[in-house]
Amino acid sequence: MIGLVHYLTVGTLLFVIGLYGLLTKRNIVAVLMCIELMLNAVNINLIAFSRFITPELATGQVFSLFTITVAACEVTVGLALVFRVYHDRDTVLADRLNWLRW
Amino acid sequence: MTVFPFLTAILFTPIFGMLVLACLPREAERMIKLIAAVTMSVAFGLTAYLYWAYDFARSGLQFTESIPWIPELGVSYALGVDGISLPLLFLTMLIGLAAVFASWKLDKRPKEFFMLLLILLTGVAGTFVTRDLFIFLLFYELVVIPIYIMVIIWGSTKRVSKEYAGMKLTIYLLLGSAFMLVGVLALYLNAYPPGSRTFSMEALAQAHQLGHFSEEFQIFAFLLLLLGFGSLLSMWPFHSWSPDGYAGAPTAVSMIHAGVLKKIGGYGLIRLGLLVLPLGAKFWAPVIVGLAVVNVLYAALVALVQKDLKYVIGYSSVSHMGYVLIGFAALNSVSINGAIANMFAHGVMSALFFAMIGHVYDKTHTRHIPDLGGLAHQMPRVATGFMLAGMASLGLPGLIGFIPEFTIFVGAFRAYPWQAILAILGIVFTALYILRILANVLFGPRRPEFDHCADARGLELVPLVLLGSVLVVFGIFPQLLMGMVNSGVEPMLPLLAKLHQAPSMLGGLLK
Amino acid sequence: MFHEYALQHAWLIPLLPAIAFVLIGLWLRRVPLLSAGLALAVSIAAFLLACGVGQAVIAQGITVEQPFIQRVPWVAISGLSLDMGVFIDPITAMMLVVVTLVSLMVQIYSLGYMQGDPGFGRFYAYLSLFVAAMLGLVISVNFIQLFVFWELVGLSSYLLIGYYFYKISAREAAKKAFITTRIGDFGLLLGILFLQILFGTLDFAQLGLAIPAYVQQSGTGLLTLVALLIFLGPIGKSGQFPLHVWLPDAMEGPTPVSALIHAATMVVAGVYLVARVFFLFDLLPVALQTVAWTGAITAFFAASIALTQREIKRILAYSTISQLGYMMLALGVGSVTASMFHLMTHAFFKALLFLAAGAVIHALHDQNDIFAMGGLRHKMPVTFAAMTVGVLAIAGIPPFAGFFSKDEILLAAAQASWPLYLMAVVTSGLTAFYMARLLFVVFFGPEKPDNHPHEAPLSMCIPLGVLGVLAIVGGFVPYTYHFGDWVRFGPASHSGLDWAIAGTSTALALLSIGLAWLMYGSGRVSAERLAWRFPGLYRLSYHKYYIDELYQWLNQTVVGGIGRALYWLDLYVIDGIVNGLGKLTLRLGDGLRKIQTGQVQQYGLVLFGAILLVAAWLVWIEPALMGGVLS
Amino acid sequence: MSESASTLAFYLLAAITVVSAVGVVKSHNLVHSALLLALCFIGVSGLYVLLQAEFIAAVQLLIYSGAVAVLLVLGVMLTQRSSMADSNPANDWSRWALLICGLLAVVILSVVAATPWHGSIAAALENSIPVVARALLTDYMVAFETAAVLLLAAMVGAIVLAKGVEEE
Repeated sequence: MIGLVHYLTVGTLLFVIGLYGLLTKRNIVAVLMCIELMLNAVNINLIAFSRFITPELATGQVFSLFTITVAACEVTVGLALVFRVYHDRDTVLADRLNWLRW
Repeated sequence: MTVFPFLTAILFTPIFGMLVLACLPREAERMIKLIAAVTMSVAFGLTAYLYWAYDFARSGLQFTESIPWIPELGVSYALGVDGISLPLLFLTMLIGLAAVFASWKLDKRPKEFFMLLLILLTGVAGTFVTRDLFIFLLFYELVVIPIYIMVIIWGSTKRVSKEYAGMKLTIYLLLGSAFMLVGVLALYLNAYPPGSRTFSMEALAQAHQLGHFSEEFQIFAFLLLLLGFGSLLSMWPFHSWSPDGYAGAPTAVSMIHAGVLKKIGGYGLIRLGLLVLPLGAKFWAPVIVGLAVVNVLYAALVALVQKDLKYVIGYSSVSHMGYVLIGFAALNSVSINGAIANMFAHGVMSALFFAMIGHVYDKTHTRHIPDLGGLAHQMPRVATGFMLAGMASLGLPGLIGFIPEFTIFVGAFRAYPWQAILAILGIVFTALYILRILANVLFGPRRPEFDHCADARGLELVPLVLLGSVLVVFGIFPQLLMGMVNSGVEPMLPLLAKLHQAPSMLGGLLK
Repeated sequence: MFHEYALQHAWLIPLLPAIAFVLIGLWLRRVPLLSAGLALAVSIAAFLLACGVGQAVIAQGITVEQPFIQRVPWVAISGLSLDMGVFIDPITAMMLVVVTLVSLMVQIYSLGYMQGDPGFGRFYAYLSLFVAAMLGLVISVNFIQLFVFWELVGLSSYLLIGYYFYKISAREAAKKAFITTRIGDFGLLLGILFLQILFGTLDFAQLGLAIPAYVQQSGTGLLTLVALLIFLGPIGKSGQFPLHVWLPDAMEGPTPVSALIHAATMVVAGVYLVARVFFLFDLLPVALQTVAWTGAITAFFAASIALTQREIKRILAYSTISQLGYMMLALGVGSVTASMFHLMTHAFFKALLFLAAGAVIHALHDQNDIFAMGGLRHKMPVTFAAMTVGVLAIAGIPPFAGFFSKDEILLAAAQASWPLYLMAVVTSGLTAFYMARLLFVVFFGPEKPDNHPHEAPLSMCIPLGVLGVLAIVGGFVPYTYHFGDWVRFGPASHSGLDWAIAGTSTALALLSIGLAWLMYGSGRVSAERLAWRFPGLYRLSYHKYYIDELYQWLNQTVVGGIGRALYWLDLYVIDGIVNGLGKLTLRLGDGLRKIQTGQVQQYGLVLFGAILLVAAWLVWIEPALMGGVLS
Repeated sequence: MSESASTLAFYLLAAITVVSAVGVVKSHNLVHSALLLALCFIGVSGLYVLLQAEFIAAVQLLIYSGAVAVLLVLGVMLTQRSSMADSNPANDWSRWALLICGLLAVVILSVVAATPWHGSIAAALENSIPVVARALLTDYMVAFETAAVLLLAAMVGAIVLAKGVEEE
């Protein structure tokens, strides 16, 4: 029987993979992708909780809707920033964007 | 019966003036200066009235006001003055007024300067009139920021850059206040159980009688306060900010800083150190006396070899603070009377000194003693001011400095004869360096290069007349000051008597 | 009755000149005539009041045992109260008269001497301040009042020595005077503090009662120390060895000032102080011995310097020091009468000498070297006469004033100890010699062709005349009217003249004058050859025993050196620590900022590492700990 | 759907999701990453279906697989000039990141495993859409409207950013 724990496991794995990518990818577009992965992991958790803990309320689904909205905004603005940075600095590699150092 | 809230009025007059200044266009320089002068005159007038109206016979706090502010923490907006704080408040306003006129010729961003000056004065005055420790700290911190800005922008760079001087001054003050803050919090937390905690100074002063402060705690907490107030008072070896700071600061700031700000240290030591933590004071007193003697002699000798006028006066003020410390640490009524009176006396004379140096520097663009000389030819009035301040500084009878010093000596001699003798030796060295600068700056052959330098005239004379007349009047009639101070010290008499007999568990260091 | 009024209002005597000082100093100093007029008017008033007080003392039978005292509280705080007041006994009365008289004379004299000086008004302001302070000192009722006016006297002396403030030498002399006397004041202040602590009062009358009781109870040990400390004050102020160095330099001031302050009045303040508190010294033999020996050594030592000096005012200055030594000697051997008597006569003849010297200097346009003068007796007969009277008086030739007073001192010394007497007698011979040298060199011999001397104006001659008369009769008249019955300590002594002592000193003085005539008047004995014979002694004397150089060295090298060393300490050790702490903070920050790589992902790595640690703590370690505690 | 079928479907979809996610991170070609991301999103939406949240699954397909993935591909195209072969490099601290992520997974999973979940035994709603709709338009009204504003702001912001402000 597939239960809550299974879904949470999938969510965890997805989150951790996304995190790994977030920390290691040099290309900002790839970093954005990894953020999407992590957001999805969260959504899985939300919906799984909604299904198995409070199936009659569907609050988790509402929240995941909001998450998706925010994710959409984030990717839009994020990509716009990437274009901007690319336009100004001629690079999309995160480790080149280090002018905030000492 | 509701009485007119004089202290609040005094406290908020400069703030009000500052707000008015804020609304003026920056081009209206004359108007700005005029408003600053009027503001300070009103504040000074109110203070002078208070000084006059204070009832010596009914000693203790008068003109009190109290409004609860943060009851949960035991903070209230409580004001009141007694014979200790009123002279210092008077001094603040006196020097403030003089400082406004001493800055009359200032042409670099006068609007900001006078606004900051008024804030500074509010802060200083606030520390003296409040009866609540929390408000005390609040006002104290209010002082630090304007000073920093004023030194950095309007200061002058000589041996050290003005930025360095400003930083040193500010960081020292903040460091001192950090120690102080810890001490104050320790007092607050230990004085009363949760729920009845209060920042009220009177209540805190009761706590040791109720046995809420153990002797060890008092010793520890007093050390914290001593570090804080001591560095504010330029106690050796925490004095090195003082000469550099004064040298870098503009005239008005030097006047206020040397004149009154330093005195917050002495005031705090008495108000908090002695009244709240008497056993701590008794424990540390021998150490303070030792350091104070070093203060007196060391600073006087160093002043002897200085080349910059402001450094001489800077070190001289360090030296004079040594007398204040000795008077405090001798812990008897006579010496404490002297210590408080000496704070007042030193405030007036050092402010006058700095005002005169400021004038000389404005005209001649130098403070280097070997470059100066014979100024009595071109500036007889300034020379008179120098003479008055110098003579008061070396304790000439008939000027304000003598009686306070004498009282300190009488008190200190009783408690610490040997240290007192060393300190009295300081009067010889004081005479040496004071006469040296008087001779080298004022007297000697006429120097044609200073012929274009005008003497003080018109409004520039205000600081000289104001401070000079106080120097003389309070010197000839010292009871004007001593009576006031004594009425503030009198309530301490039982405490001092008890302290004298108190069996001290650890016995007092070095004794 | 005027004398009753004067007695009750004796406080007016110092107050009037003080008011004059304020008025002149603040407003009138630009109007020379008005300044001088006010100062003179006030001086006359003060003199009249002082005479009234003197009259009252005689009329009302005020004696040293029963002084007239007024007190008003000045400072009163818990544990300490200080009074101001008036203390009048015959000594005070005598001092009041002498001071007001001499100052009046000097002020009249200054009308001529200072004429045309740009600082005329300022000069009279200072003079008034000085007179006020000196008179305040004289009527002091207690130590604190005495100290207050003592210091104010010092201030006015400082101002007047530095009157020609544009002269480097004047400003340095003024500084030196102030600081040297300050060293003495340090001792005086300590002594006063001791008295305050021991007796709780500084009032002369009360101390006079308390001290004998204390001595009976606790012995003299501590009090001797106190007395010696107090004596430090007079050593400084009255130019006693070794703090005499300021007095010759003080001649940089205008000559009337030298006459008034540094000869006749202020410098005797120290003598007056010891006399005033003689109730203390009298009980302490060691202190008295010290006073006597200090006085004798000073007298001899200063006279030996005066022998070789060339500047007219310096010679007079050293003679002043020497005479002050005499007064101290008299006090030390226990004779207040002799000391005060000599103080009075000395005031007359020394003021006379200085004013005459001033007339000479004035006539020769600030020429100071006596060997550049000569033959002035024809052109300046009045001055010559005055100077001669003065010289004869100071030399102790009867019947001039100095003879009587000096004789009393010699007598008292002879009764006390023979070495002191011997020193005093030798000194009196030396005094006669160098004063005669001065007289002969300046007024006899050939006229110098470069000099165009002229007799002094009337305003300068009147004081010379008045003081000349006083220098003649000032000794004889008081002597016949039993000065010693009034001015004394303890029972009056009617010793009368001791003809052996008087004869010896007179003979010695005449001999010395004769020798001086041989050397400087007729030139039969060459002074140069004598100097050449004893080069060491001559140089020692001419260079004033190198004491100035010693002090210079002490001040410049020792005190200045310590100051410089401490400043070094301040800059590099104390400030070094402060700046070091600042630098340490900067370095630390410099190191720590390297952590800011600008790599966002690295920050993220650290962030999640931290989250991991926190999470691991919460999940595993904390439950384990809690469990451990619970189980 | 039968028990075993749904189990099988779960494992299949979970495998697709996780493997394609690993692919997103590991691929050296950014375009491949983007495509694998789309695949991952599809897997996730399948999981939503299994969780009986059909509406969310549809939204997921539309927004993520449709809009976001395409947008990202567009982003890749616009910013990648040279060859795609090595367009998705990793940086120098992958090993540390791996360690931390691994340990984090262990921590989270252990918590998940150790927590006693008090799951509801109630069946899922037949049709969750009305419930979601009602919640959105009543309880979460403000948040919903705010989300709308956020979207608008993001749109404006994205346009401004991408277009660039004229320097005066």
